[in-house]
Amino acid sequence: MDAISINNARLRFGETAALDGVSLSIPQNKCFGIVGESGSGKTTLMRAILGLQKLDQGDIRILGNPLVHSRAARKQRANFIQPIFQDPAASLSPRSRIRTLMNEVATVLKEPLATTDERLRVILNRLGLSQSVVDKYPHEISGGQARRVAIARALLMRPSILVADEPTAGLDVSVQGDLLNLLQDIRRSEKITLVVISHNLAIVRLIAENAIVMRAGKVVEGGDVGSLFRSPREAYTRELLAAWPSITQAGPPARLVDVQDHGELGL
Amino acid sequence: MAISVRNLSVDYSLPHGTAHALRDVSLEIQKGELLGLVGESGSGKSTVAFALMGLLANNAKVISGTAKIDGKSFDLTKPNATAALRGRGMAMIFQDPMLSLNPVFTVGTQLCEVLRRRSPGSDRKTRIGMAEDALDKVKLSNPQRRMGQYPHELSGGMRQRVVIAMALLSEPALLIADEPTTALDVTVEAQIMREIIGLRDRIGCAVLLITHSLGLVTEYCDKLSVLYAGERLESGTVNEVQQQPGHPYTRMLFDCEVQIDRERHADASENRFTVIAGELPDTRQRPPGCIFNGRCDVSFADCAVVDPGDYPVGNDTEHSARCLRLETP
Amino acid sequence: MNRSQRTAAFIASRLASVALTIVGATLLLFLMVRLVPGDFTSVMLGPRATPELRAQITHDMGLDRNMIEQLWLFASRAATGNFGEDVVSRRPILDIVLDVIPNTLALAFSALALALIVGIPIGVIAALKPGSWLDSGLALLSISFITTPTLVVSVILFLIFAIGLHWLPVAGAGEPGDIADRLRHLILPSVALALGWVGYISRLVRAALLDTLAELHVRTMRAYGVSEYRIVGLYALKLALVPVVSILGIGLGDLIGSSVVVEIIFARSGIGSLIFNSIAQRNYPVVQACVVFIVAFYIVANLVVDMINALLDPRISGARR
Amino acid sequence: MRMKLDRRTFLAGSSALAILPYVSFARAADRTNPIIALDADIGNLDPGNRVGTTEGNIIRSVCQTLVRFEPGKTTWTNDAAKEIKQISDTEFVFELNPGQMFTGGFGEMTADDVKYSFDRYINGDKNGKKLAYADDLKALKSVEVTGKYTGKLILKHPSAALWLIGICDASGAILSKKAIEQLGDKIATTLIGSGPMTLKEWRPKEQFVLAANPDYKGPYKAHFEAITGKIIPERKTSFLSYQAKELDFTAFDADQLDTAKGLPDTRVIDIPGIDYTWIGINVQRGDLADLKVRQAIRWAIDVDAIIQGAYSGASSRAKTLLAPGLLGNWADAPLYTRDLAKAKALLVETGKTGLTFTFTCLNDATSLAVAQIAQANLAEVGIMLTINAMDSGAYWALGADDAGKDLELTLIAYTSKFDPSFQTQWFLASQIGLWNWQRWNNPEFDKLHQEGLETLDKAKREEIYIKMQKLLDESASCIWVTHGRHFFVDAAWLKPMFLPNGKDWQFEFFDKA
Amino acid sequence: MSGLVVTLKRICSERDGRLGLAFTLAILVFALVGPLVSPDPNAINIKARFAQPGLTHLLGTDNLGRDLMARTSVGTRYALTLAVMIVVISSIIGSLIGIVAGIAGAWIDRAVMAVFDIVNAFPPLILAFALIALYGKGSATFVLLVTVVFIPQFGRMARARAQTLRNLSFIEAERMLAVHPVTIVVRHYLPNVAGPIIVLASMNLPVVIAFEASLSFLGFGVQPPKSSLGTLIKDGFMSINQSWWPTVAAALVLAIATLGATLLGEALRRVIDPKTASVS
Repeated sequence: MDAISINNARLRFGETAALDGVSLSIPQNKCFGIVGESGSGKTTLMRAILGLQKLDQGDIRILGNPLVHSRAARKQRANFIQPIFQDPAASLSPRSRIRTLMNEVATVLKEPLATTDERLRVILNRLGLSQSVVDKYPHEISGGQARRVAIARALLMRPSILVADEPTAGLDVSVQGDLLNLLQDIRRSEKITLVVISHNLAIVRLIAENAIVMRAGKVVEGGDVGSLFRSPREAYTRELLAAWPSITQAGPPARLVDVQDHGELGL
Repeated sequence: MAISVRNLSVDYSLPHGTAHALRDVSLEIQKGELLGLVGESGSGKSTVAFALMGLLANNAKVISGTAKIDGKSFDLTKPNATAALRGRGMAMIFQDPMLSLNPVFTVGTQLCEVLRRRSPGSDRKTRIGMAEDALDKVKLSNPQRRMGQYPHELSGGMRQRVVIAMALLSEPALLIADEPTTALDVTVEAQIMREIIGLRDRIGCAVLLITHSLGLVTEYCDKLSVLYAGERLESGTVNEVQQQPGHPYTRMLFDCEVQIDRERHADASENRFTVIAGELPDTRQRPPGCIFNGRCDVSFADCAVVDPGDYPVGNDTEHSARCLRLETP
Repeated sequence: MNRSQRTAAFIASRLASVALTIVGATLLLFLMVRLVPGDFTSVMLGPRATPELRAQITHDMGLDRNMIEQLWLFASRAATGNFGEDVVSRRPILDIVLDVIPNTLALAFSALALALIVGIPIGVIAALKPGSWLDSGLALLSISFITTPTLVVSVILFLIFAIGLHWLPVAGAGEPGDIADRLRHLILPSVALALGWVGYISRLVRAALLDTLAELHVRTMRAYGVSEYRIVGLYALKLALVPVVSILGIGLGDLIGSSVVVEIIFARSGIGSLIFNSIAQRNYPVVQACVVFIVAFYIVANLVVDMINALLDPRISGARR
Repeated sequence: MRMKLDRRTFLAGSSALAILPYVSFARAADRTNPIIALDADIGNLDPGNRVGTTEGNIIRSVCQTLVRFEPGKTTWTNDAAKEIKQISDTEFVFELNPGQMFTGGFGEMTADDVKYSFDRYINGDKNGKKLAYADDLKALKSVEVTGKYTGKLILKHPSAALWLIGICDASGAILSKKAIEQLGDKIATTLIGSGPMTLKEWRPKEQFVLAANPDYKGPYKAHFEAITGKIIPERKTSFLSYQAKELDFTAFDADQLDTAKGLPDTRVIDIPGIDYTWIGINVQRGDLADLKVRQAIRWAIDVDAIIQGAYSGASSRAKTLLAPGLLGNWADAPLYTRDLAKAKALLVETGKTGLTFTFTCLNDATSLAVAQIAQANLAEVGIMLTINAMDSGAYWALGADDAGKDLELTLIAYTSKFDPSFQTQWFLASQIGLWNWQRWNNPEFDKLHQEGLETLDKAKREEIYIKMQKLLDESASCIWVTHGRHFFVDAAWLKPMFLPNGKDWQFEFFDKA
Repeated sequence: MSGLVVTLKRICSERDGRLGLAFTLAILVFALVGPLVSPDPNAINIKARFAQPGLTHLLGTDNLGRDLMARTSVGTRYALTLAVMIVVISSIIGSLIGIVAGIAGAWIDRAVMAVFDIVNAFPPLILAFALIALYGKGSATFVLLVTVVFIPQFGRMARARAQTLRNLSFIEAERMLAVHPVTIVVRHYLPNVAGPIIVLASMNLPVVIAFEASLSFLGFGVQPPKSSLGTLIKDGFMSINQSWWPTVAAALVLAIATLGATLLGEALRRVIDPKTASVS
């Protein structure tokens, strides 16, 4: 059984097709990458997977269960799949103490508060957070801590699938590694399926087993990252790879003379 | 003719004290040269650009610094010191193309506005012709039509081309590109970088490329300066710096860069990423010693007390770094 | 879609929502009056209520039919402008309303023009030197203008210019047909009505201009050496006018509302004083007709404001794809 | 409909009287035709369906009546009629002057037109609908046409009132049959007459212009070519307009008397009113049904304070229904000067405590002042009063049908006409549920009223009406407040003219001083 | 509570804020303490009508000889009470309706917005006095009906805010946790909508005070013998030739109240919500 399977997902926003017949399956206990430039539909796809966005057409199955937009279904789904938002710090309600946010999990799970507290202690420990963090408001802790708190909250639900949206966007290179290493650790220790959505090819190539490349709501190509990045079949994938600035390609700085140009991307 | 900035220091007054955002930063760019100014967020790299242009925020103050452009010297501590150069000697390309054009005026109007300044005598028709020509040069299709369009009708890449066309029309001696591709997709980024280089080659100006991406710098720049917490830690030609980083920070920065062709484990969860531990120092109260001390992996006792000078690295006279380890005993 | 198609679609969608609002407002107006407690005819006729007259009114107004039919009757009457005959004067209600509308429109529009002509420059001047003594002074002036109720302003102007100095006439709308006289009669009421809006618009222009001046495209203009005068007076001002124009739709409604007070103090005939007197006399059909006109005017004004804004800011029609 | 329905009671608040004495008037008026202020617009120009005094005044100057009030008097002389002869108690013959032409080409006035005009009061309008002022000619049984210019009026019973309040007044206006039939419903907004003046222009809510009628054949030619009437609902505004020389004549409120007296080139006219304002008590309602409670209230309310506080002391206090000068004035009526002890004693007799009543009045300043004084007065004897102030529309609808049962204390102001029967009719039992808000029912009073109507002898009538007022007094259902007073200012060059009630203006007699 | 102290401190840190606070406090003291130290505002004394300001009557007396100082302070208290009630009720109801519209389905949203549009299509003053004329006077009706006029503003603001919040990741995170919708509204929407609503409410306070004054002036506000600033101005004008100070005093109090509330509201806006559009 796949962790997530999507069949012919379609969604239009006015005149634009955000998703144009996307089908894919994400195997369990692996890391799956979704790569694409802005407007490719990758974020819409993520929101559809999370149940935050209804599709016009097509179906999504999470661990074999069809994704239904009822409150009961969402409640059940919360136990399987949790998101890590682009700016995890922003996913903490700004006017609630972190403890309140964590306690909400106990309410949802109908679990005794003590049990949740105990589990939280373990998780905080593992994420390298001090226990005192729970008495603070989100704006009182650092960005790095907030990212971890958000992840801890997701983990408290014991999900088997984590969906991370652009986890490194806006981070400096010196700190992005920290988050990526953390995701890698969780993935291994919790045996979870990790879905990473990113425009950063280099990162996806390293942390994912399988990946797809999206463009204009369609899947351009997909498969095992090794072959996908080594020998892409599609011109677009090749173009993406070629455009990736790389410190190892440093040669004499380019001159205009033979600059090849594709013109602007169309409207 | 070289363009140089000497001893630039800028303070920001903040609610809880004064941040010394830039301290004694000096840069030198030759005509036709592309200098990459690299730094992470909070390093002060954009402040350099705005201090040069005289467009700093109201709470900022230039403490010291002179600029030499086209043989003329400008005292940057004076307000509007470089006002005369804006749109003539200096041009700038901004980070967010979505916001850097006025949404309620057509592209043509805004391009022609630049020409009012650059060639005051010209009539409307000439200006329109020149503007269309510039749009053509930055490879925007159908320039006549573009002139009548509003910014929101264009994609981000196209808008950035419009701003580049503005820079082209103003024929500057120094072009400052402040993170010009950060908001753009990688494929567009490559095109925009080529346009910037094309512009430099056309008018032979010096280019100051401000970016956080080492990839961009190594791929497109001649020279490189590394900025960290308001101080220039290293500078030199791209090749020299990459091959022989003089400062541990530079080296670690290169290490953190995730490369597209890096070797990977078959089990993806085995792949690890490099991190520079620790956090940026507080620039309101600069600690003594090396500014990078505390995050450095090769520091020694003196690093905490001695403020290192700018020492040459290797044999290249242009290559220098501020690290005590380079101090020749 | 190209630009003109988008604009057309924008206008069409606005018209659709306007139609909906008009229908809803009509319904509300109908219910509002119809749900008045007590026997409608005796409340309306008051001392003139004889059984015959009452029966007549009941029939004329369709009160003997069921609610749906009544609503339809009212809506169709409102749509065709046939509001029936006033039971007091036996004149067509439409005539009664049309008689006074030009006066109120002249008042509202002259007040609006005044508010714009004076308010915008004050706002621009204040925004040019934020934090200066000039700015503070203008700010205090503007806020005082805004917070002084129209009725106080009216009376003060009245006392000073009509009574004290004899510069301007005291009452009425002027000699019919004599434009100069009509204008003289218009000055005080429109100044009284406009003053609050002068303050309001200047504050709005200042705030919008400061917001705009902080935007990045202004930085672009500065970086390319465009003079500060052109930036403020042309590039930023056009953008800053968008919120100002948006507010004008509401402003016109407010002006019509405040015209009640002004028209009464300056003894002008107008829709404000008509509606006020009709309410006092419980002449609901006239009240209804007035409100239908006011609402229609208000909605059309807002529509026009939207159109102007779409012209000012191409994003408004373009963004709603 | 006899009440002043459209009196703009609201005060817009606008007056600089404090600074006025120091104001010098720059512009001198050089008008030859007067501009005057009216506080109410024309409502309905059909004489039988007119709304307020404005129309009445216009109608009397534009139309001819058989006989016309003399300038400033309640006596009359012939106008349209060349001669009127009484042939019995209930029969009169008349002969019209020949050649009296209706304006607008509607031809010469004939006896047919007289019959047609009066029949409308008897039979209703073209749809048979009763005219609002039908009762003005109630005593008229029929009109017979005996020739082109001659006819006969046949009365139901002898009536003094018919002439005073009917034939002479606006209700007696002779209209053109042809015009009415042709105009249809437009007669509400178009006035075709043959009188001294014509309604030359009417801009609703703004102004009207009365012009001299060059074709008028009667004895009372208008003195001015034109009189412009500006509609200014608020008295304070019109007074200020007058001071700014924008007007030549206007009524003003008592509290500005001192200012008015100080104005240059101005005459102040001061006419004691004949109207009557009283506090009515519903004799059928709860504790108020107890005569002693009503008497206690009458002793407790300080009418003199009301005159001072609400009427600026400018009006004099009324003791009874009919004003001094009117036929039937009861000069010896008792004056109830406030006596708290008597009031309290009466209340103790009733054994009632904790009485609370509502006091219903219009929401104009004067009424509210009266209400608040009464409230304070009654509080001192332990009666709580709740004030219920209303707009004119809602207020005048209060007495209708069963709604009137809930009224308790009301402040009412009615206008008077020159015949006492007009005043007494509102206190009849038949008016309960209409205009008798006291709901006082006294068969003897009703009988006397009918008697008064049919009696012609002055002395006898005098006796009858005083008797009626005594009955009213015994009922303690009315606390008389004032007969009102009218103040006018007019430019020295202008001489206005009104009937002795100060309300009925005679535009046709306005003249240069 | 510390949040309030911080807010106050920051308001005091700027000149306009201090001025606004001072004016507002002065008015509050006048309204709260004035009635306690002055004579019965409804005591009639015809003999002392139109008394000059003096030691017995600081502001003189009116046409019925009532103490104007007492009436003005009671009137101020009354005007403030009404205005605060109207603002509080309309902001609470408006916020709840707005939040529901902002997060419920498109149809509910459209319906609510259509109703708001319809109410807004009537000029507020005219709508208010038409409603009051039709449905009667009295404080309770007054508050209720004027509330109706002001609800849409708050509703719109709350809706816009809720719509923004709805797409913010912390709300989506709550939804992903399947937290109960009521909990989400109460714990996460409300506190985040409150800021701009409080600002709007404080900016609207002077508007409502002036609104009440206009309605009272037109005769549609408080009923005698109660006084409010509007009726005081009106009554003052009625007898302005006898005494001008009652009008001036009431107008001055009204102007200070609205000016103070406006300055304070703007300062509060700058403190709480620097990005909200300026004057309201």
